[in-house]
Amino acid sequence: MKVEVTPNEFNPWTSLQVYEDSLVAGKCGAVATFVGTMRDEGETVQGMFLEHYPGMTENYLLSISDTALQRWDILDTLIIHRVGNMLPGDTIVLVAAWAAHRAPAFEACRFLIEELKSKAPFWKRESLDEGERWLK
Amino acid sequence: MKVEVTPNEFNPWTSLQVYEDSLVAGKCGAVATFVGTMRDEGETVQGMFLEHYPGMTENYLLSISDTALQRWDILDTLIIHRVGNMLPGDTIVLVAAWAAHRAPAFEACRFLIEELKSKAPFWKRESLDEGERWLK
Amino acid sequence: MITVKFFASLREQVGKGEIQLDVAEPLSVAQVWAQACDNAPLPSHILMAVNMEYSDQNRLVDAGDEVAFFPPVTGG
Amino acid sequence: MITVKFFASLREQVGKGEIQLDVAEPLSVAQVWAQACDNAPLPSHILMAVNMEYSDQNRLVDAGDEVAFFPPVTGG
Repeated sequence: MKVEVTPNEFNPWTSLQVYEDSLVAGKCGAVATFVGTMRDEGETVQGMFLEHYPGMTENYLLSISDTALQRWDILDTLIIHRVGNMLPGDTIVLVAAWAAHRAPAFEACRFLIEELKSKAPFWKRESLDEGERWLK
Repeated sequence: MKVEVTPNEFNPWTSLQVYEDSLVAGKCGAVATFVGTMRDEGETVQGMFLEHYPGMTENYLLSISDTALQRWDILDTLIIHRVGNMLPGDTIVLVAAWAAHRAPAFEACRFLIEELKSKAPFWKRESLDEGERWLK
Repeated sequence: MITVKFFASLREQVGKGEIQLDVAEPLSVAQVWAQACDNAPLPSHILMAVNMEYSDQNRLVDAGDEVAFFPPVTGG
Repeated sequence: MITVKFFASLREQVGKGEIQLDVAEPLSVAQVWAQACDNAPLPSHILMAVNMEYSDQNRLVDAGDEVAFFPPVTGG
């Protein structure tokens, strides 16, 4: 299980490859993943700043990972979330759940992203032509 | 939209990277993926052979991709399925759905793998110490 | 001619992968099975396709059509 | 001392990111807000955490605790 909050740009597929290389090959028959990307809204949004609550954010992501591992028959989880300044097209979040079978992998992956979206302390501020705006 | 049935070993994360490179960056805010891998059952199962129905298999995968694109607000889909001889740890299937938002991405991805598993013409035969066995 | 295909464990059971049937008039898929398999009963769990689309055993086929019989699928 | 933190748009609204409050006895989270924000009313949509775990405004905190106030989250 791993949780990472990073100010660095990351490639979700490379991150999945690297994390899988650390797992015992052949144990997991199924992995469900979700990747969230900053959409390009055209000219109006030039970039985004993602603020978090250092300490609490990581704790919260670890606690939902623990909950997922207890609630579903899954073997491992990975969450990576970007913070700081980013540009349209950049990956914001990666969530993955490994399991022997597909149903718990899907359900745990969906649970993680829904909990993350609704309660993990992250806040987005968009940079617009006319200034900056916190998302609601 | 792409469907591929291949006798060649493939890396799902590299395949996702390659396919995403062909999409317009920043259009999709969300991608849900599922990867199925041949589990290592220990000594008993040495390998597996995956038979398909050339023509019908591809048609079926294209038709469920079309259905997903009509039924959900998604932008693109990718299905890659291995056939022929493979070894424990090898990737069997990759399914992905891109969307602006996460709910349709998850639902379409789950739909694709459930339809594939229940109706796409593929048959697995395991190679055991004592010979070969078709899965049921 | 109707092309008849068998896949996977069914191919091994019937001992043939593909045969051609000469037909004088349209046949149901069940009749195709009977002609192709020496009137053996059609196993209840077997799936059928006509021209690469799922079908039932009552569908009529004619010269030029492709009929396939196969066991429940196990891909993914 | 109680550490009080504010995040995102709320940090900009209250004009401070982090302050220390001297306390003689345990306070509720609501009282911490009042002391930290010159008795301004606590906005109804604001979320609260004590020692990095979600809390409600009635929870008692004391010296050494960390209290945070922030707007609804928008990550992912």
